[in-house]
Amino acid sequence: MSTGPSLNGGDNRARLIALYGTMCRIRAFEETALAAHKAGEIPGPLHVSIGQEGVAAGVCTNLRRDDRITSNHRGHGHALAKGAGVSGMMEELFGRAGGHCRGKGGSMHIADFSVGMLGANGVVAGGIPIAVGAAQGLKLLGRDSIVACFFGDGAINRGPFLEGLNWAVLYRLPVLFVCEDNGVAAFTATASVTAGPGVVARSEALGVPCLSVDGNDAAAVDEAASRLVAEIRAGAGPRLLHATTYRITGHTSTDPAAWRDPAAVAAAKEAEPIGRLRARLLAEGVPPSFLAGIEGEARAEMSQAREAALSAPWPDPAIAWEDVQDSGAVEAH
Amino acid sequence: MSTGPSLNGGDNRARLIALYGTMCRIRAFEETALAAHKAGEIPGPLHVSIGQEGVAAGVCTNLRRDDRITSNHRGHGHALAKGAGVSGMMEELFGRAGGHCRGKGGSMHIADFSVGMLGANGVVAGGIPIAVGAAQGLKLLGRDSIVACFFGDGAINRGPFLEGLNWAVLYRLPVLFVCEDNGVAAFTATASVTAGPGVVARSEALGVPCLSVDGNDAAAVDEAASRLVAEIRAGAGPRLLHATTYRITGHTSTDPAAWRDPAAVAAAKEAEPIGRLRARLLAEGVPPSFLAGIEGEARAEMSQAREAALSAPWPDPAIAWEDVQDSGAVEAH
Amino acid sequence: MAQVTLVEAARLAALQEMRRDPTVWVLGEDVARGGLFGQYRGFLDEFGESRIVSTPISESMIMGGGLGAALVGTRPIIEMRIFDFVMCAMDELVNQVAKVRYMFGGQAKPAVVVRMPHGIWRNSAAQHSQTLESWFTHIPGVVVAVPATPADTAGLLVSAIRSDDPVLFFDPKNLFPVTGEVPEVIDPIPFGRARHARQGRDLTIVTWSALVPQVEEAGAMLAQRGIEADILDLRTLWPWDEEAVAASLGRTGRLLVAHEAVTVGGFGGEIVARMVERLGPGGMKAVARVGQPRVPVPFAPPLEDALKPDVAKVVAAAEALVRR
Amino acid sequence: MAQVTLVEAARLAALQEMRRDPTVWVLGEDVARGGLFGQYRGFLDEFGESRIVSTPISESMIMGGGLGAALVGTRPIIEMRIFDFVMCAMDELVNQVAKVRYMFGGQAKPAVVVRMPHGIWRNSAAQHSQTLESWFTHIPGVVVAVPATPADTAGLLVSAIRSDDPVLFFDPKNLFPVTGEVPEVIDPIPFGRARHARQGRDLTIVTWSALVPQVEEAGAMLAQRGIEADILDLRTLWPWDEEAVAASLGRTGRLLVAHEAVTVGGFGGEIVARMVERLGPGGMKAVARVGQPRVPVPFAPPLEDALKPDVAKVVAAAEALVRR
Ligand SMILES: Cc1ncc(C[n+]2csc(CCOP(=O)(O)OP(=O)(O)O)c2C)c(N)n1
Ligand SMILES: Cc1ncc(C[n+]2csc(CCOP(=O)(O)OP(=O)(O)O)c2C)c(N)n1
Ligand SMILES: [Mg+2]
Ligand SMILES: [Mg+2]
Repeated sequence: MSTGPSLNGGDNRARLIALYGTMCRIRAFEETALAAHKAGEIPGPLHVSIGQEGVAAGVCTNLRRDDRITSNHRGHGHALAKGAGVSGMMEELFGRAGGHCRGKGGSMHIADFSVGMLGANGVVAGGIPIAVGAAQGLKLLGRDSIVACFFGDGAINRGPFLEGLNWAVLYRLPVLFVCEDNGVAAFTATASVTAGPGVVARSEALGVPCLSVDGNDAAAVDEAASRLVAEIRAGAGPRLLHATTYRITGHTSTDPAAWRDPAAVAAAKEAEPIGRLRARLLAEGVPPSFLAGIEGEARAEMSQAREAALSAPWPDPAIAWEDVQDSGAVEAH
Repeated sequence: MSTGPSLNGGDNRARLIALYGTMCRIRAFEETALAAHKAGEIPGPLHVSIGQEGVAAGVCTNLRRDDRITSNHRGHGHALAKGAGVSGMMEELFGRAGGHCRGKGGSMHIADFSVGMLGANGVVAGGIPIAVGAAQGLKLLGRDSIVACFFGDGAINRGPFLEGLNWAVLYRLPVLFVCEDNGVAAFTATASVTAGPGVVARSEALGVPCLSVDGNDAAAVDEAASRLVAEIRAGAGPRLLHATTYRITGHTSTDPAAWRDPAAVAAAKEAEPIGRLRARLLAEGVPPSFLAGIEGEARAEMSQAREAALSAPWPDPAIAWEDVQDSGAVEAH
Repeated sequence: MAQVTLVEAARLAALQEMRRDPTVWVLGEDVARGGLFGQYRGFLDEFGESRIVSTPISESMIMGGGLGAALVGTRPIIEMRIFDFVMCAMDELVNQVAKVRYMFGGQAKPAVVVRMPHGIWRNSAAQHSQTLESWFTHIPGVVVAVPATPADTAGLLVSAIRSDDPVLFFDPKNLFPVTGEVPEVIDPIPFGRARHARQGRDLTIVTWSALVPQVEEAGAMLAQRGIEADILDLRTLWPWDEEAVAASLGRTGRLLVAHEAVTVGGFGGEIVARMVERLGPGGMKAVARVGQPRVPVPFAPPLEDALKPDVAKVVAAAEALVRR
Repeated sequence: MAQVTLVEAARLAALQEMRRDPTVWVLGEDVARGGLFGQYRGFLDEFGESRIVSTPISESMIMGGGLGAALVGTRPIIEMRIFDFVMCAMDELVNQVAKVRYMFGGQAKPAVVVRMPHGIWRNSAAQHSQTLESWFTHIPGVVVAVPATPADTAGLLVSAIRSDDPVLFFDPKNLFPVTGEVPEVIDPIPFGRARHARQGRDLTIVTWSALVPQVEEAGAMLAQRGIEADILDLRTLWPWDEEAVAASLGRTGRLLVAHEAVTVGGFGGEIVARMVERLGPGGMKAVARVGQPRVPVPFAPPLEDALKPDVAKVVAAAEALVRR
C-alpha cells in the first residue's frame, strides 16, 4: 500500500491515509477496467464495486499477509486491499498469459494465493464454506492466521450462509464474516426478498457476535474490523461485520442501472467513501495536493497496468490443457 | 380416528381421548412394524418414532383432510395422524402390491396423497422446500388449505431450513413448521452440532413467530398447534412449533441405542406421551377399562394389518417399469 | 409467421401457455424484471406477482418449492437463471423432482419445467459455461430438451409446459439472439423426434443445442468439398430419436456425433453405443465424436477457442471420417 | 497378509495414512462414532477431535469446508455417509472442488478425498441406492475411483489420500462385508490400471464396483458352459485403462460392459464408443451392455430384483453376445 511522506497527526493519520490510498487504488483499478471493458479490451462479464471500497479497505488493513480471504463475484477490491499484484490482476481481466490465473479465470475468478487471496467466486455464497474450511485447516495446522470472508447481502438467503456460520461457531474458527450490504442483489432489492430483521439477527441466532457499521466510512470499518479481528485472534471464534454501503454502478459493467432511483444515486454519490475520507482528511489539515497526489498515483498505476496488459502476450493455446489434474489429464493433439 | 362411546367431560375430553387413540395407534403400528422387521417380514431400513407420538397426534388433530403434510425419514406417525390408510401403510412397509406406493417406496417414502400426506423423505430437510412450495401452490389456486412440515432437530443445520423459512415469510405462506426436537440426529447429540440458542432463535431471526411446547404432552401440543394453525388460516403467514420430545428407541430398528444414557432413557419412559395422557385421563375419571379398550383396539388393528400384509400379494415385477414418466418411459423386455 | 429471436420465441411460447392455463406460473430470480435474458419481459404486468414470482437467491427453494407447488396441482416454470446454479439445487432436482412419482407409486405428478440456460457463454469461464445435459439422460424420471432454433424452442417449451413429466429444458443461451420464424399459434412439438436439418448420403452428423448452427454451417462447407452430410438435430435427448439416427446411419454407414459438452461421458457415447448395439459393428463403417476435451471452460479467448468445438473441428472430423 | 472385510481394509488404509501424515483428517457426520459403517472405528481415540471431526448435517459445509481446508495445505477425507447425500453438496463439488485448480491457473491444490459409499443397497429404495459414477467422468478436474475388492479399496484409498487431485472415492457399500487379503503395509495402487480378474478368449467383460463379484461368478458359470470370458475390473473410471480393454478386445473381438448403474448415460457407453473409435467397427464382432434399466431403484424385493443387474443377466448377455 502506498504510504505518503510523513505528516503531522501520527499513527492514526497515517492509517487513514493508507486507507485512502487503498480506496483510490481500487477505484482507479475499476474505473480503468470499466473503460477497458467498454473499449472491448476486456472480454466477459465484469462486476465492479464502485462506492463500496470502504469495506474492502477497512477490513483488509487489519489482516496480515498470512491471513486469508475469500470473495464473491465482485472481488477486485478485496484482492487489491489484500495486496494482490496489480499487473497480475489487470492481465487476468484482459485474459493474458501473465494474469494471476494465467487467463483461465478472468474477473469473476480473480485470485492471488501468494497474498492469501483464495479466490473470487462465480456462485453467490460459494466462498462461505471455503472460508470456514480454510480457517479449520489453519487451526488444525496450528497457525494463528485468520480468514476474512466477503459476501453480499444477497448471499444471506442461501443455505451455505446458515451452514457456514453454525459450523464456524461449533469449531470456534478464526473467521471474520463480512456482509457487504449494498441493498441489492443483481436487479432485486434485497429488502424485498429477505425476511425478518436481517443479517445481524440471523448471525446472532447462529451464535456469531456481530457489529454493524457504516460501510462508507472507511475509518469506522477499520475500527470495527480491528475490534473483531482482535477477538478472533484471541481465539474467541467467528465474528460478523455488517457493513452497509451503496454500489453506484450497475450489477455488471453493461448494466446501466437504469432501475435505480436517481435521488438515491445522487445521495450515494454524496456519501461515497472516498469523498468522505477526503473531506475528513482535508478538515484535519492534510493538504489537498497531497491527496490529489495519491489519487493521481493510483490512476497512473492503473492506466499503466492497462497499457501493459493490452500489449501483454496472450496465453499460448497449449496451456489450455494444463492445470486440470495430475492423474488422467488429457493432452492437446 | 377412533372415537369412543360418549363420556362425561364434553368436547375437550373427547378431544383428549381422540389424541390418546391416535397415539395408541401410532405406537401399536410401530411396535408391530418393529416386531415384523425383527422377524424378517419387513425389508430395508425402518425408523420408528416411539416416544414422539404426541407431536404427530397433537399437530394433525388440527388439520383438515384437504390440508397437506410433508414428513422426514420417520414418517409413520405423521402419516397415521393425518389419516393415512393403515393397510396401505403396512403393505408398503412389507413391500406388497397393495402398499400406498405399490411397494416402490417402503417405510422411508411412505405417502398417501389421498389424505394430503405428500410423502416421507429420505433426505434430511428434504421436505421443507416441498412443503413451502405446496403452500405457495395452494395459495395460488385460491385454496384455504395449509401445510404442516415435520422435521427433526438435525434438519435445522441444513441450508434448506433457512431458505424455506425465509421464503415462507416473504410470500406469507400458510405453513406450520414443526420441529420435533428429540435431542439427537442419528448418533450425534444435536446440542453438540447446533450453535447459538437454537431453532426458536433461528426461526425468529427469519421472521417466523414460534411457540415452544413439551412435545410429550399431547394436549399441550394440540393447544399450541391450534393457536398457530388459527393464525395461519387467518392469513398471518408461517408459524413454527418447537416440540421437545424423546425417542425411546434407536435411530433405526437395528440400532440398539446402546449409546444412550440409561438414566435418560428411564426418565424418558416416565415422561412418554401415552403414559402421560393416560394418567391425566384416569385422574379425570375416565375408566381404565375404556382406555385399555382403545389400546387393545389399536393393537388388534395393527396386528391384523400385519397379518394381512404378510399374506398380501407381492407386486408383479412388471410394474417395476411403471410410474417413471410418460414420455420416454422404458419397457420390460 | 413472425421472424423473432430465440429468446423471444421462448417468451412467446411461455406467454401463450400462461394465457391458456392459469395454473402455469414462473419462479426464479429477477423474473419480475423480465428475467436475465428478457424471457419473461412484460409478464409481471400481465400476470401479477402471484404468477411471476421473483425470488431470493435460494436455489434449493426455487427447485423444491416448484416441486411442492406441482404436487398440489399447479404447473411451475422453474427458472434457474444459468444452468450452473442448478448445482445448488441438485438434491431437490435429482432426489426429489425426478423420483417422487416413482417412489410414491404414481401418486405424485411433478409437472414442472426446469429452465436452465446452458452452454459455453463467451468468456464467462468455468462456472458459467457448463453443458451437462448428458447427466440427466442418466436420471430416470425426467425429459431432457435441448432445442437449437426459435421454432423448436417455442414448440418444445409448449410441450414441456403441458407435459405431466418434469422437463429439463436447456435453453441454448449462446443462441438467444439467433432469429427464425415462429408461427402465430405455437403448436407443441413432440419429444423424441429429431429435426432433419440436412439431407446427405456420405455421413450422418448427430447434434443438438448450441452446436447446431455450427454443424449446419459445417454441412454447407462439406458440401462445397463434395461431402454430403445427413444432419440430425435431436432436439430432445430423452426420449431421443434412435429410429431417425439408425435410419440415417443405415444409409450413410458413417456416424459423427458433435456436441458442445465434454466428449468423455457425453451423450455422444450413448448414441454411438446404442447404434453399435443395434446395428452391430458390421452395420457401420466409421464412427467419431466431436466435443470439448475434458478440461474446464477457460476465460481467455484464445484458450476458450482452443478447446471449444466449432465449425472447423466438425468439418475436419467429418472429412477424416469419410476418408476412413 | 490379513484376511479382512472390505470396510476394514478401507479403515486400515486410512489409519495407515493418518499415522503417516498429520495433515490428513476426516470430516463427516458421525465419524467420531466410527462412521456409519465403522470405516473410522477407533480413530477418535487415536487422533482426537481436531482430526476426526463429527459434523452437523450440513453437506454443503462438509464438502466446501473440506475444500477450504485443502487450500491451506491439509488433506481432508470428506465423508459423505451415503452417496446420494452428495446431491446436497454439488455446487461445492462440481463448481468449486473440481474447478479451483484450473480457474485459478494452478494456484489451488484441492487435495481432497471425497468418500461416497454408493450403489444399490438392499431395499433402501431410490434415495439411498444411486450409482452415478459416470457423471464424474464427465467433470474435468477429478479422479473417479470405483474399487471392488478389499485390497483394491485399501490400495486405491492410499493413492487417493496421497494424490494432489481431488479423488472421488466410491466405496461399494453393498460389498463392505466381503472379505479378502490386505497386506500389512498397504502400497498405493496407481489410478488407471485395470485388474485382470479372469483370462479368456471368447469375450471381454469390463466391469467395476459392486458388480465385480457377480461378473466373476458369471465368468465361472460361463466357463462351465464352455465360454471363456476375459474379465477386467477397471478399478478407476477416470483415468481408465483403455489400453487393457483395447488389448483384450483385440484378442476376443467381443465386448460386454456390465455395471450396476443405469445403462443409458452410464460409463459403459463411453467405453463402447472409445473402443469403436479406436479399433474401428471392423475391430470387433459384437458389443453389448448390461445395466439397470432407466428406472429409479424400487423398494420391494421382487421389484428391485427385476431391475438390478445380476449374475443371471450377465450370463445371458454374454451368451447372446458370443452367439452373434
Ligand atoms: C447461486 C447463484 N445464484 C445466482 C447467481 C447470479 N448472481 C450473480 S451476482 C448476483 C447478486 C448477488 O448479490 P449480492 O450477494 O448482494 O452481491 P452484490 O452483487 O450486491 O455485490 C446474482 C443473483 C449466482 N452467481 N449464484
Ligand atoms: C442430507 C442428509 N444427510 C444425512 C442423512 C442421514 N440421516 C438420516 S436420519 C439422520 C438424522 C436426522 O436427525 P433428525 O433430523 O433430528 O431426525 P430424527 O432421526 O432425530 O427423528 C441422518 C443424519 C440424510 N438422510 N440426509
Ligand atoms: Mg448486494
Ligand atoms: Mg432428532
